[in-house]
Amino acid sequence: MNIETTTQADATKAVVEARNLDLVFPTNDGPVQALKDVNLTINKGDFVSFIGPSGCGKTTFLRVMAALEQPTGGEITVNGMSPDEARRQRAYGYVFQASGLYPWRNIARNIKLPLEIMGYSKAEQDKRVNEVLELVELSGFGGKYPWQLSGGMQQRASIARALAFDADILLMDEPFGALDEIVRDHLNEQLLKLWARTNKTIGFVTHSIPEAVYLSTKIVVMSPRPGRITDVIESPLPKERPLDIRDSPEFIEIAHRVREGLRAGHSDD
Amino acid sequence: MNIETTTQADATKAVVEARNLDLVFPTNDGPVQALKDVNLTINKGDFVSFIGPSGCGKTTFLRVMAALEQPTGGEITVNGMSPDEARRQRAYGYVFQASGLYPWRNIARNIKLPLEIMGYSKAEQDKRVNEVLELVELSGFGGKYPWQLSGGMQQRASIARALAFDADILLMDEPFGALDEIVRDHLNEQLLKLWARTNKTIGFVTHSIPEAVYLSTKIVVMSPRPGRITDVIESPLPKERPLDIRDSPEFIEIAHRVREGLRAGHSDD
Amino acid sequence: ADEVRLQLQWVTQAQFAGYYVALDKGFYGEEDLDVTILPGGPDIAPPQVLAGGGADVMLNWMPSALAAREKGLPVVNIAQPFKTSGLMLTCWKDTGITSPADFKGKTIGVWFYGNEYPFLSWMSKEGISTDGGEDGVTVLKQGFNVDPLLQRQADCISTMTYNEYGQVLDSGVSEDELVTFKYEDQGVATLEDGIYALEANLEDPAFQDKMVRFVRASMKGWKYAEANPSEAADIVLDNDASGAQTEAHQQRMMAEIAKLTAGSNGSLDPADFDRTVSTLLGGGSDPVITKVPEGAWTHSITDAALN
Amino acid sequence: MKTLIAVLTVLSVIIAFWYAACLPMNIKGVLTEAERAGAEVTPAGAKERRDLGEFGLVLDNSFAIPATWAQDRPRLPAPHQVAQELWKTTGAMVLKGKMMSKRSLFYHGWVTLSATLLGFAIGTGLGILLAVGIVHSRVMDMSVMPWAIVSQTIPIIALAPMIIVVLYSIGVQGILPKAIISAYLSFFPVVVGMVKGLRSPDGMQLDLLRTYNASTNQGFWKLRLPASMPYLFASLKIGIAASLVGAIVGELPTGAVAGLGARLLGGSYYGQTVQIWSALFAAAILAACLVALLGLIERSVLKRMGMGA
Amino acid sequence: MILVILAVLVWCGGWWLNSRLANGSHAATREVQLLVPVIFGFTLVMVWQLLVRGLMVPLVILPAPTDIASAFGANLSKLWEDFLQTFVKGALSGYVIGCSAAFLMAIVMDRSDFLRRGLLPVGNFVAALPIVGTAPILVMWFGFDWHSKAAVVVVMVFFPVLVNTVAGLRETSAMQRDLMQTYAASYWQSFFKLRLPAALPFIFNGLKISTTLALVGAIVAEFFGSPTVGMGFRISTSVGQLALDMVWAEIVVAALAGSLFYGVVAMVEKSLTFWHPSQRR
Ligand SMILES: Nc1ncnc2c1ncn2[C@@H]1O[C@H](COP(=O)(O)OP(=O)(O)OP(=O)(O)O)[C@@H](O)[C@H]1O
Ligand SMILES: Nc1ncnc2c1ncn2[C@@H]1O[C@H](COP(=O)(O)OP(=O)(O)OP(=O)(O)O)[C@@H](O)[C@H]1O
Ligand SMILES: Cc1ncc(C[n+]2csc(CCO)c2C)c(N)n1
Ligand SMILES: [Mg+2]
Ligand SMILES: [Mg+2]
Repeated sequence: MNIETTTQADATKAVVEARNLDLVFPTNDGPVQALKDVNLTINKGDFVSFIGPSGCGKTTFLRVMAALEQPTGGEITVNGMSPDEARRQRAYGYVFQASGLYPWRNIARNIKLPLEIMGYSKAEQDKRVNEVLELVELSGFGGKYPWQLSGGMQQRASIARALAFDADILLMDEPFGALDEIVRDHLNEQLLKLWARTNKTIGFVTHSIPEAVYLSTKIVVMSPRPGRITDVIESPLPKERPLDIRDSPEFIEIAHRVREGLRAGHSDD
Repeated sequence: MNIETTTQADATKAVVEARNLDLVFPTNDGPVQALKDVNLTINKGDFVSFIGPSGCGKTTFLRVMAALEQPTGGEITVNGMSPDEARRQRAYGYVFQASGLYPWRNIARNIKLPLEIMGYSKAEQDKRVNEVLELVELSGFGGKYPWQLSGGMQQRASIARALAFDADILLMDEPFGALDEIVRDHLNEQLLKLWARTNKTIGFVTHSIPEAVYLSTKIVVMSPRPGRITDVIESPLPKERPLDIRDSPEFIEIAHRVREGLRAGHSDD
Repeated sequence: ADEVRLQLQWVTQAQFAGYYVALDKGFYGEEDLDVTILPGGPDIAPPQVLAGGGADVMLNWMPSALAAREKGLPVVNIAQPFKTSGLMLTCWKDTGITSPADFKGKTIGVWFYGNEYPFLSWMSKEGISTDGGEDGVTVLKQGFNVDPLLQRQADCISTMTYNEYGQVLDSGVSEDELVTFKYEDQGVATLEDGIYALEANLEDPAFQDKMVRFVRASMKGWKYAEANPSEAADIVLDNDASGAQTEAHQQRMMAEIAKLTAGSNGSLDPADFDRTVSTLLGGGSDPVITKVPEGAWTHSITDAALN
Repeated sequence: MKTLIAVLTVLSVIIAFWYAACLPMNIKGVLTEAERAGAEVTPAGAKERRDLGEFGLVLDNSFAIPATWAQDRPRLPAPHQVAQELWKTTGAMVLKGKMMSKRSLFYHGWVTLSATLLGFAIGTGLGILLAVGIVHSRVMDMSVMPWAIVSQTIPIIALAPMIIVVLYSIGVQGILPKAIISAYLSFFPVVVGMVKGLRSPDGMQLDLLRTYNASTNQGFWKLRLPASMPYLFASLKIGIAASLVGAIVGELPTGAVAGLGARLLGGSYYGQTVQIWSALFAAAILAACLVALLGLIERSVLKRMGMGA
Repeated sequence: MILVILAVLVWCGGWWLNSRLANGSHAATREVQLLVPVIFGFTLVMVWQLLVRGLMVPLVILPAPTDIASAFGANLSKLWEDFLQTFVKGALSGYVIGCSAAFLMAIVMDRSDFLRRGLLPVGNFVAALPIVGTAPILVMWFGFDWHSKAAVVVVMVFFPVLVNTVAGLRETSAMQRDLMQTYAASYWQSFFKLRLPAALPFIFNGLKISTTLALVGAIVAEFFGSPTVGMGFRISTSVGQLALDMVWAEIVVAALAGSLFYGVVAMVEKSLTFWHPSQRR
């Protein structure tokens, strides 16, 4: 692999650099501007949350980062190279908005899927599957098929699938949308721990203001039509975050700022 | 219609009475106990929220009330009769977990569907469609087809559909799940107003603790495997509820009690 | 007028010229008959149509008619306008075949649908097995065209003097490239194109009378066609709804057909019947008829028709 | 546009391949004819050539190549021969004002088409009725469906003559027997598709109607039927093609008097390969037109129903 | 007349029994699900028998089931030979060749958007050709033995399998494909791990349709020339001899073989696509 570039990226610490990014979808009833003039730098080890009303381009931006969508203007580099090169170096773990498990594979084999593709050994595959199943509290469910699990369990399985291999960059699109508050809190904690341990760079889409504030080092507030970034909030919260940090005044202040940003976006409509 | 029974029910004010309700689903890998020994009384004009972890039987209980599911044990009466009789008297408006609009009907005709079935006159149909479209702020979208609307708008349309006819009992299964916080707050306010004005009885499933507390006169906390009621909290909040009531100490206290109840349910697992 | 429906055993062609002429020239009308001619084809078994009540009379080859009789459908030959058989085998000369003995080891196309029995009877007379191999012939169920010969998938195929043989020549083959074996010459000929009706119907005097008039008019048609072959061919062509027939082909067919009907006044010669039956009974294993049929023909109609 | 270019490219490749295929397919016949006409052929004698490879013969006798595309009764007619025959029996007939003459494919096409349409109507009606029954009655579902499958394993061409005779014997004749055979072939896809379609509404959509206390009738008209439309059209397209095959099969045992089937069979009796091929193409074109027509209807119906995204 | 009335009674009785079974408490069990269609079929056969006897339908029009059964019993070895010739040699080999060819073609078309655009309309056009017409041509090309029958079957099954496979290979959701993208999976990796499994329900749709087509095609082709063995040969020659009991015995063989073939493919489908909503209960 391209070790040199990676090292260089590590040095500057800028993992993702977007400059004047535009993305226009051509559709039947005219073009839709999904992203307009987006500028953003994500550094190595950042936990970046994207928040904004439905249809503001959060998913689109995540997809551009993962080279699943081609920007129509501007520039974006990932680890100093184009997103597509980064993709081919298997830099990404992606959790989609819906769980997207393959119904013909049971949970364990769904998690093995990326491992098979990337050529891990059988023994290594089994080891990792067990590890991540434990992480998302699904030990014992490896043999079940997706439709035999509740929606929340499916979500967790798809998170496990993205964590099973060593991707530098984890992109998660509303991963906890279908879960109740308690499970959600628990998984939030787990995710923070994992992030602290592995120093991954994480891009995270959510509709929940407390979740965004609780998790992130950087909160990106977006507004729709055309999708653009209206505010980028650097979180002053420490890396260690017990759940009750959510009652601290800093937390409430950031949450307030995010809510104001969101409300402004809405009144634009 | 059976005016006598209705009057009698009005007198006692008990709209729904569940006694030792059991429900077991027979499945391939053995029976699943979805509801166990559920006792609950819902009075006329109550706003009852159901909250609990995924798979605890919230949907199932709502379905039992609407006679969509047959309990395997215990008793349940609605307006003093069996749920099925109540169904035949068209006592229910039901909002499903997903919007479930018919793709071949535009929004207005989707809302007309129950009105056609119940034999309302053409003029009456049009009048009511306009009323409810206004209520959910979709005026002007009547001619659009479901796939031309965003997910949130579809949800609102399906709520409008349930409000268009005069059902005594409104059952709503996570109606606001797919919406962002700002829109959700707005619809919560609208729903409260409607409820205050019409004195309907409402059963409401949610995953959000603040939402449950903000809306309800009665909060039912459930826990899974087997699904049963662990706590029923009567809300002391007044019927008039501005949004900022959510910062009041009573509110926070109830929310705390709900959270504790939920946590207890989870640790059961 | 009395209604008569006649089921042919093949598509409209000069093989049936007599009937079309009788219709076209009004001979049927003169006899106060309203005749409908129903064309046939490979998928039509005329006896079945008769059994189903779809027709009052049919044309048929005797092997097929006798088989139907044994199967419990009592059909009776009431007239036999065709005296001689037109069936033959046509072989490539360059295969070295000069006599039936040379068939050994060769591939031969045969029509089935009941037409295979004269062939089997012939082969058993010659002592040739029909199961293939060095000492036998390989039998193919031939479709109703001459491609197997032209494509050299078979060394010999079944042809009618009036139809398929002409098609072979039409495709550019000259007569001296071919060797032919007429069933008539081999002594295994069976009666072709007889007129048959159901026994039960014939018990009804009114039906009998109708048949008498029908046979009379038909024979008049046949004799007219023999005398005016070219006009007869044109009449046939006019009656062909499929638009597939060509003038030249029908003209030649009519000329050949005239040779086959020439010797008959319509009345069945019992000697021909006996020869047909003995040929069929000599067919080796699995014969189409197992015993000499009784009452399979009658002269009562022709006697009355031809006084 | 892109599709058009792609189709044209594929077509020209197919046609080029077709012309090329005429060489080995027809060479033996051409050589035999040439030899008869007195030409030098290597090797001489049809019998000698019988077991030789076609490609070798083409190479050794390259003078005969043009003739492989111009034979009277080729094993494989060249594309232009088929096109000429098609024109001769359609366009040219119209120009001569004999559109409905017996030698015009319009006449035969119409004969087949009328039986096809009647059979299709019967088959579709029956199919929909069966599907409605199967969806609403468990007994019908469990007992009829397996036998519907069995019915399709019966070779209809074997039954066709008997069906015709049996119908004959009860006094049904004319276009109807053909239409019944064509209906037999088209009802099955319609049943299968329609059962799938009528069952396509999910539990929630059905439950919604239950909460309204809608009657079975209302459920059918307001939910099941509209939901089944896309499935219905998909199977109608298969069904109409099957109907056409049925009508052609049904023509054979009615004396092959008229219709595209009669043309096919007539061509086959007299070794007129060009006629067979042109009748085949006419049938395929007819089927393609019918399917396209259904596609148009589908588009407009679905659009009016708001499903034409 | 009594027999006709009896037939009506048998029909009503069979229907009544089935209603009881299908709406009864054991309706979901395997036995009942097998029993109900069997009872239905049995009722049908009984009614047929009674009507044929009661109305005295002649043998040459429609034989009674008992006639067919005795013809069946008396000609077992003949029927078996015909079955081998037509089903095993003709239909089965043609089915295997046709389905594999269609499958490979589908992959080629899947890899090239250009070919797919160009070939699908042409394919749909060719699929509309009535095989009755291609059969004489193919017999002319491939000879009288089973090769030409297999060729007819190949032509018949090719397009249903092709069209279904192509549609199936495109059936994956955008998200499922995107997932493969993020793994930078190669074409064949995503083919075997994603698109093929996702396409299986469609492919089996085509394979199931083709089972019935294969047998019918092989039989029909024998009408246009054959050696002196085969189901189509026997049917057409027996019609000529008015041995309708034999014709029906062959039809019974065809129906049995066809249904069995269908059943086997449906069973393979069930075991490979157990995960698909239509197979779950
Ligand atoms: N493939 C596409 N073609 C056309 N328009 C698209 C496409 N994908 C997205 N869009 C449009 O681009 C805009 C941004 O969509 P995007 O999915 O990024 O929103 P989002 O912020 O993820 O919303 P949500 O919270 O609902 O997931 C929307 O207006 C959407 O309609
Ligand atoms: N039709 C069914 N057959 C078998 N089991 C079922 C069925 N419906 C629900 N269940 C089971 O019953 C239990 C309760 O399900 P229910 O849908 O009521 O949960 P819920 O509380 O609504 O969950 P969620 O928050 O995910 O909507 C679950 O364990 C579920 O798996
Ligand atoms: C069903 C049936 N088909 C063909 C023949 C034999 N046959 C009679 S006339 C004729 C046409 C000759 O050009 C042929 C082949 C038959 N007897 N029965
Ligand atoms: Mg999104
Ligand atoms: Mg639920």
